[in-house]
Amino acid sequence: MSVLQDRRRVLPPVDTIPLQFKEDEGSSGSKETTIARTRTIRPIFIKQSVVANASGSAYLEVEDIKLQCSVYGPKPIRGSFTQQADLLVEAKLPSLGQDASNDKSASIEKDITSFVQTSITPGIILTQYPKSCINIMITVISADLENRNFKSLLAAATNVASLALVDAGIALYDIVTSASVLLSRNENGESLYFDPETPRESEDIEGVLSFMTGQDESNIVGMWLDGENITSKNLTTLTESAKEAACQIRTLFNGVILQEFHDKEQEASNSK
Amino acid sequence: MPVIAISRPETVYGGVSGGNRKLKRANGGDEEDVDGVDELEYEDADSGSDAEMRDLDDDDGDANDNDKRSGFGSSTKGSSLVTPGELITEDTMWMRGHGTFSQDEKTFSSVAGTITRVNKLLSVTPLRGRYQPVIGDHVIGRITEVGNKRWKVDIGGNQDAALLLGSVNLPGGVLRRKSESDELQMRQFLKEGDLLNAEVQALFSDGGASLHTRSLRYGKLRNGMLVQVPSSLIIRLRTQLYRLPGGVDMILGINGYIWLSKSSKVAADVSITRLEETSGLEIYSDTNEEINTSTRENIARYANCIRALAFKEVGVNETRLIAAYEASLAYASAGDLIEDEVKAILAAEALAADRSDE
Amino acid sequence: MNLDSTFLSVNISVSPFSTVDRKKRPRNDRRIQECAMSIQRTFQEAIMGHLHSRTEIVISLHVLAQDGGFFAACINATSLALIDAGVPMYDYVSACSTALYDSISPLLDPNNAEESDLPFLTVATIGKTEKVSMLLLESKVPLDRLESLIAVTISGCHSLRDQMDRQVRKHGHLRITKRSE
Amino acid sequence: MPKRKDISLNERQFILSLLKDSQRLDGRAIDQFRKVDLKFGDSLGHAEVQLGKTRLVVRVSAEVSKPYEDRPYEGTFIITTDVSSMASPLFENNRSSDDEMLMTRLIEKAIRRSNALDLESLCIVAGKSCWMIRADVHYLSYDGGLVDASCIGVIAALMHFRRPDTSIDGDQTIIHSVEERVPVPLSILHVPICVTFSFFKVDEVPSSTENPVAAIPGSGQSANGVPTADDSAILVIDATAQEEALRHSELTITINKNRDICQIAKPGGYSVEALTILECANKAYKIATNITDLIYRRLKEDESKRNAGNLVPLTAENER
Amino acid sequence: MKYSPAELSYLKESLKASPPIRPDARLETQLRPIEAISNILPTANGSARIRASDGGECIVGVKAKVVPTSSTSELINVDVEISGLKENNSLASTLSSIFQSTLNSSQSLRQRLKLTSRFSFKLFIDVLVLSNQSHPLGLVSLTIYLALLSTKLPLLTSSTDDSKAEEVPVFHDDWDQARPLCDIPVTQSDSSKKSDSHWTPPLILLMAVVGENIFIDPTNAEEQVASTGLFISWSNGSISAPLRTLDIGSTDPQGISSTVLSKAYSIVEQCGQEISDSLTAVYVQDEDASSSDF
Repeated sequence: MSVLQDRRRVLPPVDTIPLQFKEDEGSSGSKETTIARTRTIRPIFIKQSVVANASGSAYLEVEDIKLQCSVYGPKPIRGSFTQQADLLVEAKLPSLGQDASNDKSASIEKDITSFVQTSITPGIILTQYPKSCINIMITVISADLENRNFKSLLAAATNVASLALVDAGIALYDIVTSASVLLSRNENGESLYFDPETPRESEDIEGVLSFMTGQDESNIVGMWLDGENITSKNLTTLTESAKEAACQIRTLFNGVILQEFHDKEQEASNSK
Repeated sequence: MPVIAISRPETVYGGVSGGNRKLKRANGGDEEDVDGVDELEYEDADSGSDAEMRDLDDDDGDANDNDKRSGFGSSTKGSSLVTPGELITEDTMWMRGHGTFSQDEKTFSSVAGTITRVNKLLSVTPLRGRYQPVIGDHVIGRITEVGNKRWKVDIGGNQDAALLLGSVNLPGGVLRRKSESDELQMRQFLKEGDLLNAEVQALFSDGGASLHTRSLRYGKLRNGMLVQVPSSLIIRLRTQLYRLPGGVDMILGINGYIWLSKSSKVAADVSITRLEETSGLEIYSDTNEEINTSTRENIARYANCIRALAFKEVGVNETRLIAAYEASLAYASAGDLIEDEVKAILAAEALAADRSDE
Repeated sequence: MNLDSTFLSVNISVSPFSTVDRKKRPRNDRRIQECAMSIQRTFQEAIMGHLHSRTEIVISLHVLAQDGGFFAACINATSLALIDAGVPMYDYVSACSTALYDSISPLLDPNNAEESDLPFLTVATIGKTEKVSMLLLESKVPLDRLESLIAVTISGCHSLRDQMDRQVRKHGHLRITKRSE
Repeated sequence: MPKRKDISLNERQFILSLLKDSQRLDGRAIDQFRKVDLKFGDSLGHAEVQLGKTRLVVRVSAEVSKPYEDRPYEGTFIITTDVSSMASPLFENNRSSDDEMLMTRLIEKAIRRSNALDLESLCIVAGKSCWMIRADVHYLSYDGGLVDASCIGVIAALMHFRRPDTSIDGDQTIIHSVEERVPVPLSILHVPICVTFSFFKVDEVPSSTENPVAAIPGSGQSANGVPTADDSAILVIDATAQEEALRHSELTITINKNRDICQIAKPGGYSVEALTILECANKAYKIATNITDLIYRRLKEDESKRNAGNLVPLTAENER
Repeated sequence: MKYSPAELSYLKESLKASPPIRPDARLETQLRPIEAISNILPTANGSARIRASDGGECIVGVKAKVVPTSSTSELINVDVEISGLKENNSLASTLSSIFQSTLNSSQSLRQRLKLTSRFSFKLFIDVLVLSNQSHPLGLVSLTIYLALLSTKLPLLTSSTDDSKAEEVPVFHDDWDQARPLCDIPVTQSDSSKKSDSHWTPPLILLMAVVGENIFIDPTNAEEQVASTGLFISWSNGSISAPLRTLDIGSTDPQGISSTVLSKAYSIVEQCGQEISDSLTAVYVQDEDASSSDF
């Protein structure tokens, strides 16, 4: 074939440009809410077991961020023997066709994949599943990548993956929870925000950290900080507050998981 | 001590293909180096590359080349260098070995290397190449695949060697028949990634080799670490097992894989009669013994000494290694041994010691 | 796959910064693929593949800067790399290109500007024979000029073979002296 | 040029020993090109080529498109070669092997790169619109010589094709239908013809009459492929599928009637004397002349057939 | 490469010890020696090649192109190719994205690339990893650093103010008039004389965490026994974005404690300046060498 071209369809003229809609004004969230809220996280909606044919799945919603994650496996792999399970994380952004820069969304997908993978791997007892693989698919149903904080999306993605793993009944050392924080620095001094909505300003430091909060020591399993001139003190402040936020999320999750478990048990006994 | 040592390259990318600018850049003005790399070294390399450039400039597009062939006649002497396509001899008395081919009853070289003659066998040993197994070689290998009644073992050759289930000692004694249950639990004995030392038992016509570990000297390796050097740096000797000062044992695999480990209590050679008593399942254990800090430090130091010898392409043997080790003790931190100039000093010390030994 | 002989696989990657204008080439660019395949077929004949059956030799070529003679340089580099790797070969494979200026005069080893304006041909020979292992001509040349073009190119190949041999020897002697110090 | 087909040892030896005696299975001389059968279809730009058992159809079409940014004054021209298992089970659908890639490149170099089609004549409005000419080659049956046959097919189809006429009215381009205005032939600058030569090693060919050439003394090494001084390869023109599977190297020369070599490709393989290549070029020229004449003859026949029913012949439009 | 369980446990114990013993006896803060050269590509605005002692090798070419500022949000494009791996494999794209976002977030670099009110330079940084034994992040970072140091941009001769009349920028013909992209300190380790406009490229250092110990420039074996990989960026004399954990192929990934994190912080603080000074010295030397040629 000399050129790759779709010959089954009638193609539009070569110089076609896609339709562009007028910006819907006033839709983006106002910044005031961020300022009002400091050391608390935004309300989260969680639901487990949303995909019937996956081994486990979860849905998570925080304002405009809507994520769904399904876990497939452990299932056997073909080929050579492995001592422990292979973990494969894949993230998918909504492809609404309006995004001209495909490269960019691919690189964002890679960023999510790599952060979630690093974060959740230490939590899974991989050695229990030799010669098998676990696939984790994260679907970003909605997220504003331009005007909202990317670190908060990363945290949400890690959390939804953790919940899906629990739902799949895969052996875990601990449930990994992730939280984003923002340290705002200006002439008035420093102030800290949990779960920020908007991206950092030039002087700020933002970050997302994943923890296995059930363990006392060595509990940081994932980290991504951005910002310039980060002092050692900043680092300590960020890690400690992120841990606090992660603990909040963990408490929330425990409740949800237990509730879900009770519901299922109830259902099982009712059907008998 | 510097956090990072940076040197500048000695040679540059392909003389034939590159533009001049590239060459000049890299060759010009090496008067001072970043962190005191041996001055002499540099000048040597430099003048070499300069000459290289002149050659290229002079000869560009010049098809006249008869002057070259005259050098070929001299190739019959000593350890002279031959290159592919070069006529070695027109004499038909020679048997043609590795690295040669014949055409019209003449013998030509097929590799760049040195001529070796053993009786009537004429062969050319390449300057570089992968390990070529020979029957009886004591080698170290790594399992790459567990297959049907055999393991595939990487020994640094062109092909992975085969280790048959029938060629290993299994728990319960050496002369026992291999049963089907053995076949099913092959991965319990040796699995992918495991290191073992073995002997080359047979060679196949396609260049492959088969190994055996039917002696207590052979088997799975534990309590230490592996260092790899080109196989051309290892000389075949009566024994390849050494006990080095500092509580370190070394197995010098002919294939260039060198195993450094804590000295074992048992002597390296065990009589064959005691075999059965000692060959329990623990010979396939993955657990290391207790190893103290000083032994670990010595192992790392020896590893660096071996790398230093390899860096200068000095053949590795016991005398040289011990000499290099002793010279290295002048550096309190063994971490200093990774710098190029220290490596050169160690290699020189090792050679000097070896010469005085003779 | 032929199990009686070594299987050569050739990969060429052209760096985006190799040309004056940055240009990222897809790895499956057909011109590059054709070049890789011609190299593979040329060397399959030059190496003594029957000595290493059931094996594969992977050749990776990275083009860092281009100023004419792309194909020829790839072949010469491959030759040197195979010799350095100690792969048995019948002889050096050397390649060279010649452009035709003014429809009359052959111009050995044209640079980028010359290649883009003039027809040129690339030839590879194994050793110093008049036999052509690889020949590539992609632009119009009068039939009657072909002979002189090929002749000049072959002599260029022979000269390159000697230059490469000199470098291999120099390098070899350096290594031998290093070893026997 | 599909991937190597397995040929039994007996068959192989038989074919090779015949070649050594300058004979071929189909009774041709070793330097004889097969008879080219060229037909044109009912529609313009439809050509069918048969070369022995090799058969293919070429269909040329035109549509209005946008020129490439770096070449605003030129039209575009693409050739697609669609080798499917219809031609031979040796080809896999939708997966192009190395050989097929080489073949595509060759056809492309022979016709597109040699400027057989005048691209500037395809420009309608500089930088805005131009004609895109597309030649689709479909292979019906394979018995060697795909490149040679495709090249004949593509060039003949291009010469046969007529594109709709256009005119410019202000900033509007009008494409006239066939009924409205007589369609225009493409401007063909020259007629490139490919001839493929196959080479066979002499030392591998057992002779049927004499004992093998220059016995190589039994050294440990097999003498495979050693370039000996005095052997010269057996040269075969227009190989069949079987011969293609057995050959040791090939050489494709593209040449036109003006003695211009458009392209030579010898992608490695067994080495051949430089003089042999020159000899091949001269042979290729003779063959190309004959084939070019044939194409012109067939075109003329087709034209007179088409014009037979017409009241007004189109000659005035065509001769330029 | 796969290691045997016995090797891995030997290694892990050695690295967990206090003080740790690395397989090549290096200090925790010691990098392996490298061989570096800048300005090796005649067709690029800046370039460098670094060879690591384990055979790893990386070549970087930097090319600049004039673009209208409005046409693109990212003025720096990083493209990584790793020999032997497929195009767009995850390692290469992870590396591209790390360097691209790090460099694009630097305001002073963007400022430097600005030509006129309408036009800027866009930098194309093409990274070619010829071979790598261990994770190539550190090696690539060192090479990009050196290549950016050696990058020169042609001198603008047309007016810088084109807000009124659109005008395509015109440049000086003489390459000797080109201005360097980065500020090169006249003497090394003269970091005290920094001004606000001073800018050197960021340096990203990769570390492996084993137990409570941190190892800079980990070898392949060390990566396999690590709890996790960690990288920290050093830019203009201070720790900057990004600080991230990274999967470096550990066989047994684990979490790390905040003590380890601050230890990593202080290690980079300790040796960041020294590494960037050493590389600057290489560039200065290459520069002297090439100028003495003419």
